[in-house]
Amino acid sequence: MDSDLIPKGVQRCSLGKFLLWISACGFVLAIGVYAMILCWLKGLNQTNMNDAYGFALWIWADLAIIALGGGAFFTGFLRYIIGIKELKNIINYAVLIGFICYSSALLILAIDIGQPLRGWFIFWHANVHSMLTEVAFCLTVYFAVLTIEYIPLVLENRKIDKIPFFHNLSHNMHEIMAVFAATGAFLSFFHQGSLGGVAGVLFGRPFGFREGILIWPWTFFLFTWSAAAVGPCFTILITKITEKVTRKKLVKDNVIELLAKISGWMLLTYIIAKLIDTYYWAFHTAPGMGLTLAQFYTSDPGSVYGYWILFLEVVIGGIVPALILVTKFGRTNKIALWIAITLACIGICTNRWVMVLQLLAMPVMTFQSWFTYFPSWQEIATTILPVAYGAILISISYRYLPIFPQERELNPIPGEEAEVETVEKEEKKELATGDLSPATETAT
Amino acid sequence: MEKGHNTTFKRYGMVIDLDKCTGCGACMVACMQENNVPFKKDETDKIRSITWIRVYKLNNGKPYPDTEICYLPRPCQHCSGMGDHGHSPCVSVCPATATDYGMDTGIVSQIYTRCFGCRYCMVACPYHVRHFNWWDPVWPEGMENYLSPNVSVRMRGVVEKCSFCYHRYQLARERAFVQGRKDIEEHEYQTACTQACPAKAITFGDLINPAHAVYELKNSPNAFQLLERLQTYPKVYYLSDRLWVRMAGDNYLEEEKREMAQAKIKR
Amino acid sequence: MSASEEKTKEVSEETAGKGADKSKEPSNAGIIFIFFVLGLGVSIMVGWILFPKVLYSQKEQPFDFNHENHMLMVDNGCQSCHFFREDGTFSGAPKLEQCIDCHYDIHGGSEDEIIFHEQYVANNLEVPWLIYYKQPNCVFFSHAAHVINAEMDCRTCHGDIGESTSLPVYEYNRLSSYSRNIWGQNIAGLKRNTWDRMKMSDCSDCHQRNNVNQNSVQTLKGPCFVCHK
Amino acid sequence: MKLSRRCFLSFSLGTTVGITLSPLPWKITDDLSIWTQNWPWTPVPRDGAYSLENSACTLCPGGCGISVRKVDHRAVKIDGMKDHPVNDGGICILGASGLQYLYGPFRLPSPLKRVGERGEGRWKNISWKQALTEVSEKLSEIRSNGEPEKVAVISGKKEGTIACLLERFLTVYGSPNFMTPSTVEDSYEAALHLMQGSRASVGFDFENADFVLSFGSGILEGWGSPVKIFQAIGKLKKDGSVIQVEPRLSNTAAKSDRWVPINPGTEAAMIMGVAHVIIREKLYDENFINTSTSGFQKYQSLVMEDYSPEKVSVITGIASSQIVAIAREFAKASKPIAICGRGEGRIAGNVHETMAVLALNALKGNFNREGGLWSVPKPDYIKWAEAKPDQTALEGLEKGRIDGAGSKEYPFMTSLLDRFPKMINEENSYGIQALLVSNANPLYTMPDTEAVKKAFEKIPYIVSFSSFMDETAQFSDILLPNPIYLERYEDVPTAAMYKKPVLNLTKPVVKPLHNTINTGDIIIKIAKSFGGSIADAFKWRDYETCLKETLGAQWEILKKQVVTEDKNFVANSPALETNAGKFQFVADDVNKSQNSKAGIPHFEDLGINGAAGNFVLIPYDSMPLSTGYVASAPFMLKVVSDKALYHQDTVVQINPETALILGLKEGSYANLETSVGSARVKVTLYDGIMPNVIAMPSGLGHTAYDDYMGNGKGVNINQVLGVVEDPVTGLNAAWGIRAKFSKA
Amino acid sequence: MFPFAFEWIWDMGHYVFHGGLWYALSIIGAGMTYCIGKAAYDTLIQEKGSHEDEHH
Repeated sequence: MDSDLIPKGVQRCSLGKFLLWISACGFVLAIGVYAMILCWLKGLNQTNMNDAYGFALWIWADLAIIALGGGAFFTGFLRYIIGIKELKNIINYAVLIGFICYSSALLILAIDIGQPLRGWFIFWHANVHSMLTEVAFCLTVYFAVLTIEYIPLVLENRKIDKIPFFHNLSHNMHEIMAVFAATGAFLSFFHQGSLGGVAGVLFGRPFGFREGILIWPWTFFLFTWSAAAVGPCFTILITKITEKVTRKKLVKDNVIELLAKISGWMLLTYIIAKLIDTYYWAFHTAPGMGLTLAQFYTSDPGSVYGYWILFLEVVIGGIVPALILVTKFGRTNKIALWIAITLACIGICTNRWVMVLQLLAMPVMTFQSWFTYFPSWQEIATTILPVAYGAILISISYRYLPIFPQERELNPIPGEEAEVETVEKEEKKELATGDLSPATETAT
Repeated sequence: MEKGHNTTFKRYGMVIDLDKCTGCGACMVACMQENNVPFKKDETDKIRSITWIRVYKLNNGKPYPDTEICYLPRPCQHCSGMGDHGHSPCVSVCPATATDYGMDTGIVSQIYTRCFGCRYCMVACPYHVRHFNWWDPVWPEGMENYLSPNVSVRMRGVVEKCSFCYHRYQLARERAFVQGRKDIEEHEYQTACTQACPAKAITFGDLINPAHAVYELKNSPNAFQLLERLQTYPKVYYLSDRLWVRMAGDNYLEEEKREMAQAKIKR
Repeated sequence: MSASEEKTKEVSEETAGKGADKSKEPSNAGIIFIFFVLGLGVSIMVGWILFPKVLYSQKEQPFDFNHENHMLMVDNGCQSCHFFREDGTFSGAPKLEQCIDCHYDIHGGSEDEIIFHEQYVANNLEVPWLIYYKQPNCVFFSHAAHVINAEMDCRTCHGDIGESTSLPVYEYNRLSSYSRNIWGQNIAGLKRNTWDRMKMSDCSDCHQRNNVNQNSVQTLKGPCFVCHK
Repeated sequence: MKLSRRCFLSFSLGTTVGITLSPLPWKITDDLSIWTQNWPWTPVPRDGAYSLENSACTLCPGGCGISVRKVDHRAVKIDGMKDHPVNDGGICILGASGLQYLYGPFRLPSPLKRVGERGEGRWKNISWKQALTEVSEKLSEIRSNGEPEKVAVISGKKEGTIACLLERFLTVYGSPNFMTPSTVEDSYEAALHLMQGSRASVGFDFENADFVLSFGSGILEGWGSPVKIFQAIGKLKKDGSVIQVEPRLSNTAAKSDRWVPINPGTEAAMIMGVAHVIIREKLYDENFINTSTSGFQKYQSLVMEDYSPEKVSVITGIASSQIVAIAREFAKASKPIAICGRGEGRIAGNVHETMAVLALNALKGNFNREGGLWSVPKPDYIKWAEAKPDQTALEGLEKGRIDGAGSKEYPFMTSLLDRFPKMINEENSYGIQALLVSNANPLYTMPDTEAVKKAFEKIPYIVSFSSFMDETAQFSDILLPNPIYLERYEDVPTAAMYKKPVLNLTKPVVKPLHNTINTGDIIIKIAKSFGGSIADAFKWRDYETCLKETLGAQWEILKKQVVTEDKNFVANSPALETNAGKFQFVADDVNKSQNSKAGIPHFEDLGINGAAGNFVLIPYDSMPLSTGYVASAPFMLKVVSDKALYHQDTVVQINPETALILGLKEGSYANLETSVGSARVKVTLYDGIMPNVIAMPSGLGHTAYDDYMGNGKGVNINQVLGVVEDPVTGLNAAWGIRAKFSKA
Repeated sequence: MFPFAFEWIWDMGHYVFHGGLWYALSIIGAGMTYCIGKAAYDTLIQEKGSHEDEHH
């Protein structure tokens, strides 16, 4: 029925099956939207946040999905600025994932504020000293960039592409995409960092506070670095999941392995920096405030945060995946790769969790004890909302847009040789123009 | 800091004598009445209960019968931030400039109509002086009649905190203007909690004006501030002749605690 | 979209691609441009003319009042009726009690005075005047600081209401419920007189010009608490 | 078709550009945010002219002056009155919450008549005329049946014109049953009577004392006039010292220089032990003992025989060395004061303990002098012409009081309200037909709530003068609401435990909000409706006239300055009034039938209710929880710790050791069972309490008022506390109760 | 965000921060204007599908 919209030369499931899947996701989405509307109409009393937990689940989700969505900017950076051509086969998907992550993050922020109708004050009445201002500005502008990067993909839909204006627009945007991508990378470096700065500048909160240079605490750089490191892992993870779901190979192994290799080295360097940071913080910064590492990671009443979470974050979610990814075996072995990228994502989520929730759980005044908090269903529903939304957007995009350039080649449809032929022809043309060279094993 | 003393520049602050404070809560109620603080049917969930000044119960951590307790009232500390530049933990983080620090009074303001409820300031404040209006403020029928016009009622979704009863400063100044004066006297501007305290444990005034009572009091060897090691430079000082109470004011490493105890013995 | 429509569209696109209808293009562009201008015109009319009419609502004062007339009869100018109390606060619009001081009986016999007597004096009701320059609840405005300490003229903020013979229409914003005198007479935010608008920027501009307590750490201007409560 | 679509698109684009260039989107965005700044459902307080009006607070017997800040006709704040002799500008948490009582929705708007079953809460608005007629008719019916003694009054106030009007009405009506809730002041009064022969209240000059030895008194928990005491203790902390002897680390204990934990209920033994050391070491004021006292020998021999530090140590659990040290410190001080009376003094206590404390003070001769203990004469400004009861009334009065006060058993007592429920429930008394309740809420405040309720069920007609829908009002038949203190005139002659007589006048600072009539006016009106001797005793036109005439020249002064105080007041020498003309260590006006030691201060284990249970439950008082006639205001409940009330649960304090044995953790639920009642409570672990003792907050568990005022919040401690009668005074001497306590 | 907002100060913080912001915004704005403008131009004026073949 919708075959006219589906890209040529690829196979998609039946529309009925597709709609069933979409409505399943839609149901989850609807619950989230209902919870979101409740929060807007009745206020934040719908959550279980409190005066001690001014930030909670949402802000963690926000930080986490932005970190995971970091794949878009870093892959874009590698593809357009550094010029690693193989990555063109995954950049579309990275952009789509980034778009989903960032739009979700903005939505969550819009729910999270107590006065959504005054939300624009953050732009209009900006306080440049606030990390949150920087976050808001860069986030919004970078989201605009991601939208710009995503638009040509949409325009490449078989139907839309036939409209000359859109066809031309898409073409023009492709032409100067490097400029947008560069701007995006610039913005992204800053807002990933400023998200780290959010916790790092809190000199009243020893758990989050970090020394640094000028106005930037170390967490500023660590956040950027970690997002760049783990973002591609998340892109790979989602690609792998998509492959599992569609039961097709969508991206060639060499592309994945290349990205995994870069990610691995990034992760390794990050984790070394993180260890140094932790050491300096634990043995220099904190003692100056009269605190020890043991007080941060304690089994005191009310605290669920023992050393285990540090171990989870740094060793299991950092060192282990880094070591797997830097070895060729780790990258090429399917199971090892799966483990590594999953652990890396868990590691970064743990890091963001710690910087938001453990930070707030820890009492600073000596006569207070650890604060506890458990999110309400409205918070959980609105946090799952982006997952459902992401699944829907990915599904629609995958079905109707040429997201994976290598899909046709990797999944030839028997009996449709003509189609394959054109694919080959196009690829030849690309080779000839030197514009978009296909990925080959030798390129690495 | 001292050079700043003249008729226009002030550093309003408080000295609270913890040995006098009985933990009766009159300051809290006087504050709530003065500042139109709302209340709900159930206020026992203390981390969702708005009180601009809160009285904490401290104990020395020793078992029966060596237990000691002490009450510590905690208004907004009106931090001046590192180097007295006014960049208190909360002021610098507010993305919409809804909280501000006036160099003329040293008071940290909170503007409810500007605040859009991101709560970053609450996260930044280690003293938990900031409260969020999780609910619409609702008064039982008839009770809205006692609301004071001097302080605006806060709407749902914004952060509020102690203002050192700034409106009293404004009203005192108006009176002074009408009487042809440019400046106000110490007794003309006192916070509601100071005025109410039945034990007279709270002293309020200009910390850099030698004529004000707080000037001397804050220099007492028994004076301390909350979390001063974080370099927040709070303007609320506490007095106690008990070492454990003074030590409860900040985080200390074990060896630092030992040193302090030894220093006390020597003294 | 029906299948047949799509087919025709595809066909037309194909033909367009071949450049068969090239000659049509300029005229098409012209019509399209006209539609653009049309849309632009309509929306600008709506935004600049219709919208302010809808946004502002008008309210009648309880009855008319002649400031000029009253000014002639009092000795102390504006302060005869709008005075400072001993505690420094400003009395604002006079209370019934004050008015009766002179109007214990009907003097002039004007229609408005009769309304005043019959509806308010007789029933001991306060006159519910609509205050043009009433600042919203979040603002602390000190008349003492401006009129006494800074020796400002009433006109600076209130214009020549003191010389008026009748009360202007009270307009208020339906959404924000602010008086139009606060919000600004001109929809574009243009300002001819100092009293045309009393928004925050107007206060802060004057404070900046006169260097009033420019001691905020955040803005290097007036600290927020100077005007906000 | 294609063209029209393009045109439409172009038109839309033009519109978008045009709208963007017009003020519309920008102003709507801005105005919407301004709308959020002025939400119509967020109240905006009206401005107006500010004024301050001084008056007196009547929410507790403290006798403080207040300054009410007003904006036009609205009251917006209550502060302490500057330069008032009692509170000097300070205010307590209850006084500061005053406006919530004024403007609260739990006020009674007009006279109400019960429609449904008692306590069901269905009411009918009636006119004042009808209300007064109904009450008058009911009362005259009882009187015409020849049973005037079957009408009783419970008045929260003992003194002042309202109390006197009520008592006067009863007298001419023919009932002796004017009852007032008893407090530790009654015990002191009894002890002063026994040992000094005076009819006086006790006052303490904490301000000038240099040492306070307190046996469980919650001097910082609402004892006496709180603001006065807070200020005095603050000063005393600098220049003297305070020692607190009690089983729990209360606020008073925390603020004192030393907390001495003691086995609950054995304070009297400790007092005697301290006396023992002082006498043994001859540290007492010999001159005073020799010249101004009698019976010292007998007292001395009892003390020396029974109360050596070693013996006392066994009883109290306090090390004998500590007893000796405390005694020496007390004796060494130049102006030491010893006090007793647990908590805020809600429960009168054992008179022998009070006597022991007076005797201990006598050892240092610290009476009626600066920094000492004063006997303050009862106010004497009410000098009305004597009421002349008629024959019916005289017959009624002869029947004697139902509570036994003034009888052979309790000869010098004037009111024993705590015995009242028992007397009615036991059914060997003559019973009560009608009960008038003014300024009191016995159904909440009296121990053993169940028994009180049972007694009230037996009273066919209950009238409440309360301003609020409290527990007693809820259980009444007709409600005649009094305006609250901010709306009415009334004399306030008390300042609890203050050393000098003061007289305050509370006056209307706002116009009455509801259709209320001053109780004084109601009594005068009802009395007039009777005619005859009853009407003759109430010749005043109305209450205000009565008050004006009563106060005479003071009226104008009080109206202007709220308070008058005899600055030069000096109390009589303690010995003046007794037969011997001296302070008597051994009292003679005591019914000695039961006990040979009855007249001598001593420690006596009266036992506490309940045989069962290994634990001792003690109540504890705190400033934010009002235990008296008015419930805690919403503001006060907001201040209450979550370690006392958590959501709907009362939280009791237990020692971590006790918790360990019972397998309880912080926040676990437990069942508490006494001989009187049971309750499900939460526990909190507190190191400041003796093992095996459970401390429960009082002032919670209201079942009336509204949700904001604590309806249904926690357990009323009176549901689990019982009454123990003091053998000499008949007052309630219970200080706790045995309890079974287990994990729920 | 704009120099006429109350909070605006002409200081280093604003130069750096808003400099970066407006720089990014103008690149995006200019880029998009170029793309849309060129696409419109290409569609309306130039021959259609002239670069149909260049594109993949």
